[in-house]
Amino acid sequence: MMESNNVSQMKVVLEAALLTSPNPLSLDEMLRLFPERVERATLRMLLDELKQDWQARNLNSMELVQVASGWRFQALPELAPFLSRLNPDRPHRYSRAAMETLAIIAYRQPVTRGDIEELRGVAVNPNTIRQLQERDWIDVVGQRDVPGRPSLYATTKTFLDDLNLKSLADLPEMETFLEQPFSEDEVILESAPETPPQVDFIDNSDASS
Amino acid sequence: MMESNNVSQMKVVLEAALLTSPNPLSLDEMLRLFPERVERATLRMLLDELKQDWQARNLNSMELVQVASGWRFQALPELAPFLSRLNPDRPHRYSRAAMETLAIIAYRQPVTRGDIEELRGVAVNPNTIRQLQERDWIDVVGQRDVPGRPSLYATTKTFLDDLNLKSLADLPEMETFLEQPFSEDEVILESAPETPPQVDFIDNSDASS
Amino acid sequence: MTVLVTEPKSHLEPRLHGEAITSLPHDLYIPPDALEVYLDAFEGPLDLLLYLIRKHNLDILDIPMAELTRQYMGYVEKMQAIKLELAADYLLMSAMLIEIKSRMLLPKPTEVESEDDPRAELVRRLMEYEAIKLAAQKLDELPQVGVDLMVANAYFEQIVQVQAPQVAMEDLVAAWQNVLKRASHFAHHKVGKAELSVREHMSQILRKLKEHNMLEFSALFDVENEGIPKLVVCFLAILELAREGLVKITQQAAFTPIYLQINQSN
Repeated sequence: MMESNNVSQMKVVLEAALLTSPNPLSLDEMLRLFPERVERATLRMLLDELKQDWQARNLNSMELVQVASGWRFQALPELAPFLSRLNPDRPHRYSRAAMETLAIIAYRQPVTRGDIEELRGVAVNPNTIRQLQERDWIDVVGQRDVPGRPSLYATTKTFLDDLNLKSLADLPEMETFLEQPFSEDEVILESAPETPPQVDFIDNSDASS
Repeated sequence: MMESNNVSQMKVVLEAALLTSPNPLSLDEMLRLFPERVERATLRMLLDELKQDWQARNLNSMELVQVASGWRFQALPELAPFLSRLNPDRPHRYSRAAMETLAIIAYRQPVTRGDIEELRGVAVNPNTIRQLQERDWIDVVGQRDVPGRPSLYATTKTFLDDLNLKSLADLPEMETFLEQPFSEDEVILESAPETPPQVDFIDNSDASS
Repeated sequence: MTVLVTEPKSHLEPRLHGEAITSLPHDLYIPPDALEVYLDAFEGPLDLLLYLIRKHNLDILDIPMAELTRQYMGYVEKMQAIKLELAADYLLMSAMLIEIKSRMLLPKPTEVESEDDPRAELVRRLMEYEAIKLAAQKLDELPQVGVDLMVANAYFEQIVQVQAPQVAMEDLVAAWQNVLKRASHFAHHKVGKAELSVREHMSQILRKLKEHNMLEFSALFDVENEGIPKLVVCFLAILELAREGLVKITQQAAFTPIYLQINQSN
């Protein structure tokens, strides 16, 4: 079978080998495909031809490329968005810190990082802010006019869209903690340092301007 | 991009997905490739077209086939001798004991280990069962409701896929000694002395096929 | 006998008219060292019985039990010395064969004649095993993925589509509740619907100012499309922004336009 049309048949074997191999094939590996001795130059020529054959294909899906460890067929980059839909990695969840940061920005916007830190009582990881910005759920709407001019964050339209809200007013009302009587707070306030806690962080910070 | 030439573009995406997926793709999976809604009938039509496109290729290397769990591209069988030269450490064939165990599970499923032992007349090596389970060719589908609640084994979709079968109905037909099943013992045994039936079951069954 | 040793455990070998089987000894004599190899070729007593039946051209439907038992026992005796663990299954079969043979020797009452042939169960098992054995051979002849079939497995660049986490309203509310619970230790906020929409407007106004730098006060109100409540909220937002020092409100003279701009004074 390989006799009559040797070179074409070799190309067919090469194509099948490259399409069925999950790893790039080196020239040495490809030489192993054939019982008879094949020159490396011949192989290179066949690979080039194969590459061109696929490029010349009308409505093509794959390309033959040379990478570090050899040659491989790969899907055209523009198809990746489709192919990636096959195996979406499981959506993960935001960390508690990210969710709380988001909640503060949603309910108290516009706020600075300092505001968030004050409310949560811990430093805000810059990655958390970046994560939410990359999602296009928050953005910077200005700077507060205090030393350092910290960015003011607010939620975006995308945030509303993604949570299926028409406006922030659709967020559940959250008055619960006002309901809570002072009783337990007082105890805590007593134990707080002498510097009284910043009651309303926003009001507080503007006092200077 | 998908607008102008929707169907051709879908075929390109399908081709890329099928050429890059190590597992057969089900219709449902393929539907996931496309952001827009696609009818299953459309998909089937495209797959048939794709199959024909490849068959029509001059000097072809691969074929699109349908197996139990979906569709896949595979190298034309006649190329296997070349391709197998690439990976000397291919999955080996199984021992006769393993193949007989597999055959019993395939043809008589669901069966317990006891069923297999009774049929083969020898104890089943637990390794044989494990070997087939590890290959994902058989699995436990339940327990028989008898003392000890022995596991019931059945073959998997992977088994069908790996043997290039669409369903259990595609298994080679089981041949028996005689044309008709040997259930009415009396009749046959009575007639036996007079005209000895042709015992050579192998020749017999060949003749019928 | 070296033929036996090199003979693979072929799936085809039990075929009576096949070559594999003819190389087996025609009599019962097997050198002890070869016996092990020989027995390995059998998958158990049923397999051995099938071999004997076909080797001696016995009629499976009318098995001469005396002959078959004699043949079978001959192998088993030789076997016993070497492969004791294997012999258990084989011994069981010996007992069964002898039992069948002895039952057949008993005089049968005529009326029961057609009822139970003692061999029936053995024949049934032999036939069923034979069928499976043949099926196993056929299965083994099917092309297998990885051996005879190579499936496509080309590469594609998996753009790790960073699947954004899903956030449900409840998650957000729960997070906010957490914040409030903790913040309640040192602060008391009134957070209500009205205030929230004020804050939303504050963000919106800041966005507009960021874009336009300076805007006329009236430009912030969409009087035609928004109802009174919204206009009020917008106004409150402007006041709040001013109070928080986020915007600067200027007016050159009385009754002249009021301008808002982001507070950038230092």
